[in-house]
Amino acid sequence: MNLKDFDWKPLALVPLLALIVLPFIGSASTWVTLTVAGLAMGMIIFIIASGLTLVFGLMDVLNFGHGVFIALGAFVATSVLGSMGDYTGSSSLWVNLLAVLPAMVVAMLVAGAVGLAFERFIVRPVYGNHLKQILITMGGMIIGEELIKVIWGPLQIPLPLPEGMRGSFYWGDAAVEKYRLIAVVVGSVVFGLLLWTLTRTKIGLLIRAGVQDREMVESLGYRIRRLFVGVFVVGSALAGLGGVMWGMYQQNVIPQMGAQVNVLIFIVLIIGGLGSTTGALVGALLVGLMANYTGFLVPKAALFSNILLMMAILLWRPQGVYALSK
Amino acid sequence: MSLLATENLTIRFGGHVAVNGVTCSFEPGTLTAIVGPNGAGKTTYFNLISGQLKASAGRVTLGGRDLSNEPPSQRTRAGLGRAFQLTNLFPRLSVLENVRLAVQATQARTGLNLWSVWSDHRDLLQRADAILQSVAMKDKEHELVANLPHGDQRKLEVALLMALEPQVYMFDEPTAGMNHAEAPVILDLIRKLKADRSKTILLVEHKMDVVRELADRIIVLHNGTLVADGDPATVIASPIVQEAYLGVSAKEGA
Amino acid sequence: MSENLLTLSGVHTHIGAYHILHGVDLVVPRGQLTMLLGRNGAGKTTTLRTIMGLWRASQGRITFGGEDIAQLPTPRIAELGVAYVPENMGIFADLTVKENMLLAARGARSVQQIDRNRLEWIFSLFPAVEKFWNHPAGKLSGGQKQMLAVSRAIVEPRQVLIVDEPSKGLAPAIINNMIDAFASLKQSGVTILLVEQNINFAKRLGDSVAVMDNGVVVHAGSMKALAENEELQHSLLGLAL
Amino acid sequence: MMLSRLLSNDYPRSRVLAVILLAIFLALAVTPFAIPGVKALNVAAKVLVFIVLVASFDLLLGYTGIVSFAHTMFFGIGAYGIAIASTRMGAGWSALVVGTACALALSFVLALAIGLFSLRVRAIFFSMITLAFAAAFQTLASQLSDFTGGEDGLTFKMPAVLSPSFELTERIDGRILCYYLLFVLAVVLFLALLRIVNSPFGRVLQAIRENEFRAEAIGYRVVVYRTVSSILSALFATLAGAMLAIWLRYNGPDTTLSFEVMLDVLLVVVIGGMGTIYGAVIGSGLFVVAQSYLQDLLKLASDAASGLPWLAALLSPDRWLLWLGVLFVLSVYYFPTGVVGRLRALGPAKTN
Amino acid sequence: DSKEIRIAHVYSRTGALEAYGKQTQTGLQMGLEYATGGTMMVNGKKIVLIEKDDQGKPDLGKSLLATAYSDDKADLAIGPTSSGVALALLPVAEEYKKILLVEPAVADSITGDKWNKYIFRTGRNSSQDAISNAVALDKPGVTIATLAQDYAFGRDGVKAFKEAVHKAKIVHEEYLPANTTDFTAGAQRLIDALKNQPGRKVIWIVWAGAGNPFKIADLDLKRYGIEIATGGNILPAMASYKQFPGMEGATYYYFGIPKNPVNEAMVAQHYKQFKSPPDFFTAGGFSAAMAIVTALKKTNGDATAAKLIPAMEGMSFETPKGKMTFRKEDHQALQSMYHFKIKVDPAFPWGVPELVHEIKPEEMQVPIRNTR
Ligand SMILES: Nc1ncnc2c1ncn2[C@@H]1O[C@H](COP(=O)(O)OP(=O)(O)OP(=O)(O)O)[C@@H](O)[C@H]1O
Ligand SMILES: Nc1ncnc2c1ncn2[C@@H]1O[C@H](COP(=O)(O)OP(=O)(O)OP(=O)(O)O)[C@@H](O)[C@H]1O
Ligand SMILES: [Mg+2]
Ligand SMILES: [Mg+2]
Repeated sequence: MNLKDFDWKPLALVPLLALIVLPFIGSASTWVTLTVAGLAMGMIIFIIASGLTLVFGLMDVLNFGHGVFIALGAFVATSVLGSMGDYTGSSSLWVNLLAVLPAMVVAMLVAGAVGLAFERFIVRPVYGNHLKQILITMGGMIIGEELIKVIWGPLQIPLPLPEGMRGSFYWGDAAVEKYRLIAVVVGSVVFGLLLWTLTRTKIGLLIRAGVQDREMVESLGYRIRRLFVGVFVVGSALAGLGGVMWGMYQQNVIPQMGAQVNVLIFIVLIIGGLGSTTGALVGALLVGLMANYTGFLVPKAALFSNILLMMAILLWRPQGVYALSK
Repeated sequence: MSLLATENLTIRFGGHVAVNGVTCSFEPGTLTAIVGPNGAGKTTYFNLISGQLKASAGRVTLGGRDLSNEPPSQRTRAGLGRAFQLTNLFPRLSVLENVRLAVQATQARTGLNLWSVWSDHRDLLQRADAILQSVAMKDKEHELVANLPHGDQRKLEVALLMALEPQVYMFDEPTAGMNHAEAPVILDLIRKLKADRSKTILLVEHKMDVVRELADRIIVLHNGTLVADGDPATVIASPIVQEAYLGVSAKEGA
Repeated sequence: MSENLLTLSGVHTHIGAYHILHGVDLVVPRGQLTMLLGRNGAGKTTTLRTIMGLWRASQGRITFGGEDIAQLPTPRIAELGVAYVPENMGIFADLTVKENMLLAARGARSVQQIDRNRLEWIFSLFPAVEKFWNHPAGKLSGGQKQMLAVSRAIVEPRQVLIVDEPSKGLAPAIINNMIDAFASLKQSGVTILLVEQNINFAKRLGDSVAVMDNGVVVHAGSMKALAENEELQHSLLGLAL
Repeated sequence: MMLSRLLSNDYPRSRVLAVILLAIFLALAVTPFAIPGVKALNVAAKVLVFIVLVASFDLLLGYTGIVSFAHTMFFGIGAYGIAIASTRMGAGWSALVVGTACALALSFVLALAIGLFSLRVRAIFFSMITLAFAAAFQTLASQLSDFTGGEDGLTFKMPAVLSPSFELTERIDGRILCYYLLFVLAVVLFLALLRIVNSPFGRVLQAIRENEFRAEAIGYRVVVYRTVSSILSALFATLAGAMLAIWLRYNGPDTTLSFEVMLDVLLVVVIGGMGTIYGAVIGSGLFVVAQSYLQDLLKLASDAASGLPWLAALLSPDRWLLWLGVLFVLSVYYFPTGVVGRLRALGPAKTN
Repeated sequence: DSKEIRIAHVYSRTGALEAYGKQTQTGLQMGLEYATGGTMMVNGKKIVLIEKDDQGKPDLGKSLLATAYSDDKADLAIGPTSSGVALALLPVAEEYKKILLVEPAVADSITGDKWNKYIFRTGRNSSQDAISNAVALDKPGVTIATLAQDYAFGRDGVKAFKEAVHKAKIVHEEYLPANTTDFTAGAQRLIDALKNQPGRKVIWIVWAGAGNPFKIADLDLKRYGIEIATGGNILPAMASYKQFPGMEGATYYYFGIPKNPVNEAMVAQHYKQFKSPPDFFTAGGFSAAMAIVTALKKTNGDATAAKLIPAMEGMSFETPKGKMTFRKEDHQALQSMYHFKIKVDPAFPWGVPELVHEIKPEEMQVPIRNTR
């Protein structure tokens, strides 16, 4: 990517938004608390949405079942963490990580594996047809959610945050939850890896080409099938990771949690523009900030903050802030 | 009888000027061929006239009426008809339905008629039949367009334009990808239109024998600019056409 | 080493409920340029797509360099050294010209790894490809797209090139370039199978020729013989020319 | 000839299909007398409402090619119109008229706005926006609790003639009269939709669905057609909502506005066959009946499978949603063109 | 005359409240067996329980109740889980002139302005919940801010709470959308409202469903000496209480609190059957069964509303929560609530509520809100 060609305007929206609201909020420490919390929330949202940037943004598969992988990741985490009470009970962050990292890995593996089956039986017949994708993945979503209920039961399951990740850091009066900072680290790693794979390797190109004309990509000698399966599995695994992060943030998990975040992550991708990882990040940060600012200034409107944000962005750039083709 | 004119028509894509200040007018009863190398801006010029693209500058007028700010549908209603270079039809409707839709578009208000039954409109059917006859596609009227071979799709593309009965006909490489057995059908149609002497016809075509035979006048676009305009013999003989377009002198020299 | 690089014998193809090819027999001799002619709807495109494995032959054999490829998946066929330019050009509209070319260069991870000389040669044949290098390919003019499609097919050396109507919509000067390109490709030992409507194009390039009608090959022979035999030309004229 | 005018010259075009349609029609016509019990009547009434709702969605989706998730919003507006008017004004015909009229007006304005907005963004974005919009509308409805009854919804009464306590004869009570009111409404609205899609206007919609760009190029103002189509479909959905409220004498956010209802509608359109209008009848019949008796069926199945605990757990009536999900998947697999498409492909027998 | 007493139980076997509904069903079944001494007979008539799954949908519930009363010939009905469904069911009971015993739907209006004479309720109502919490927190010198979901349930709860608070001071009411996930903004506003107040400072939370409002504790409210208080909940939800040792509130039921033979029997039976203690809604189902059987015994097995209504009005009956009494005016069962304090016990995966004080019905002025 050429830095000179990079379009800074959307990225600038983030600090711009933060600065605009400063005078309305008044207190600087409140502003810092809200802003940092909002940005970190954005990072968490980015993590759960990152899998969908691949599946929806690049492969153009409207996967309404994506939420199931988020829920699945979270439920797997409850099982893994539940069996590692000694590690999560410790107040040392490093000991906690000994439990959390395996939980993430297992969640990603399980979600990825289920993603493989999902691609094979649910998505494969409907590449290229949005309407059918909606229906069939919706069916997949329902099935997945019910199977989670069969395995883990319909009750909510607590997913307590490990001791060392609780509480906050302080800057004067402003407080920032520790867990959110961890989310920033994880989110940045995911973002970096995704960006690198998609812009610095040929895989990103191939996926985009494959969506437009599969036959031609095959005629050029690439096994598009395998590639698509791979991308789908990675997307599902990222959703699993997102589920772990989201579940630990909520501190409890319910089978419906996937469906609950579905709309939110679609909004993030639309704001960001399909297929753009940077766009998804910007979208997530904007959504995170906006929720906190409106929640503080006009709580009544908080409910609609996402939608208003999305409409405003689309009126400015109908394809989202970073559309692939202009 | 109305006159199509473009004044200083220009469009930029980023830094690239695809059509650059083209001022030109087209008389009824004449067939003007537009030639130029690939990427010269011929299709873009058509797009500007028929409204698929919005000009960065300049005007399009038909019979004195300024159409520059009208959407494509209104320009078509005003009398500008257009066939596309890349086939552009209604793939999952039958051949007959494709043509009928075009015929219906010429009727003033039928489009928004919610309450009559389409199949009761005999007049539409008859017109569509006649047009399909004229392009020799009557036998395929119930086929889905998506299943037609390329050549037939090209013919249908022209049939839709015929059905619109516009004052100005714009053909964009109507015979591209058609063989010598099929192309004459289309060329005959164009000849007939020409014989009518009341229609304005614009033709983009790379086949010089066709251009020589049909054109009353040739204009040449090069890098978006109008570089030559005149009667066929003179224009074809001009050095710019010989070199930039036909590549003759370069070849001969080598 | 067989004389004929690519052979089709008794190939039948169905598309859905339609029976399109009724036993096509076709040979493409190694190192030669074979023209495939026929009226609209004769089945030329279908034949090419069947060779590429994009549609499956329901019956018959297709061999490439002696190996039966009739049931191989498309990417496998491409890997064997077959390059294909489809009738609709198969341009990736959302990708830039550069990215289109990069994808076609299977061996290259980045543009830098594409053979520079070959690229220069392509640029000299089709200047538009260089000029619009960083533009989205979807925004090219019809003829420019055609040039890009052919450029993609030749960005790396291949054993056989299968091209569906490359000259349609090209300006005469560019057609000359195209003819030059195919001529020099042939010189470098590439085998070419070309579907064409432009008879002059065919006459200037073709070594051998096959004429199709109604899903079968009705005439096969050398181009020279056809060009010299006015009578034969006449009898096939309605079909091919 | 009469029939041909009624059906707008759009015959079922398959003998089996014609027979099934006739059977459904007759079954719906005689349910109150042929099948005893409250449940059967409720199921039949729901089928009637769904036929109108789904057919109106088919106009949008199947004919115009617009994927909107906000369709249930209009359904809800219709139901709330009746509910709010009947609550505020008391039971009576005037409440029904006022409620329906206000609902239609609101739907008109919203559909106009959405229709115009849809042109600015690409189709897939539009779908997602409607999804978010519908969710917000649902929350709004539950927040305006003074007006809408909030999460709890509104329970209200109907004019005496349509109430269960009214008895015309021994066998015919207000419930049955109410049922036949719905029946007549459903038939009229269905035929009206059939007429619209077979009018010159309907054909233009199909053209837009197929190739919007070319439709504009041959002289159709796509904006206008799209907008008119979304308004029409919204108005019909509103009427379907009013029918439901009349029948249930209750309305709440989950009943008409929830995403679940939207999903059901989508599924029914696909099962029935998109772009056929007849699909709405077949799909609704199949789906509503299946949905209503699915749990009963599963109970039988799980009892039968009680020897295998795993299977029994999957077949438990509590997991009926699982099987609905399976139905979604299978219907896309096996009915890509819907039941109507399937039947038409089988035997193109003309019932002329 | 019939040899059976047919009871329909309409509840959320599936849907969002599946977990709650199933507890009620378990309790109901256990309660019927306990009350009939394991015979399932009253006065020689067999009790038949018909289960109906309303999936949490009011429209479906309505049609199911009508089906139960008419097609299934149910004599009376119990349920449902959700208040929305309950409100839709009320007129059906009136239409069919049969008893509907509401359990555990909590909306005040069920025994308030939407009430009709066929409706009884063993479950607690929102007011009882709120008032008992108020009683637990209402001390001089305490400053309270409330945090609730922004819809009718939350707003009604806060309203009843406010009416019952006399000595403490309420300085702020925070309402957040029901689907809130990030509570930072709300927490910040609550902190701003409380931090400069003197004395004991409490945020009282009334929240049901998704989202976890207790996350606001991660912003370290202790810095400002702010405490959190809330009511009871089902056991999995009380897992998060573990982080709040010493947190006070009032609950409807916790298996370790009431000391009476009925509760002991239920706990023992539940451990035997499921190897776990009974939960919140199990107790409610059990109480409903006790109410029904007591009433049927009084009418000698006559299940018509005409007989049952006079028998049940003012009737007292034993439950796992001790004695309950159907108030004559609105048929609401008056019952004890429990002021608790959370203790952390490693043996339990949830925060254990320890009894501070049993709030007797007399201590709560539960208003009568119907228009009888
Ligand atoms: N939408 C667009 N965005 C950017 N550039 C465009 C767009 N449309 C056309 N161009 C550019 O404008 C130039 C003119 O294209 P046009 O299609 O008019 O050529 P043409 O003369 O019709 O050529 P051909 O004979 O090959 O069809 C081309 O270089 C093309 O790349
Ligand atoms: N997808 C399809 N479904 C059904 N029939 C098809 C399909 N594609 C092509 N056909 C039919 O197959 C026959 C051969 O088509 P094909 O495209 O191979 O012809 P062609 O020789 O390439 O013609 P052209 O010169 O027009 O490109 C035609 O009759 C066409 O109608
Ligand atoms: Mg062109
Ligand atoms: Mg072809």
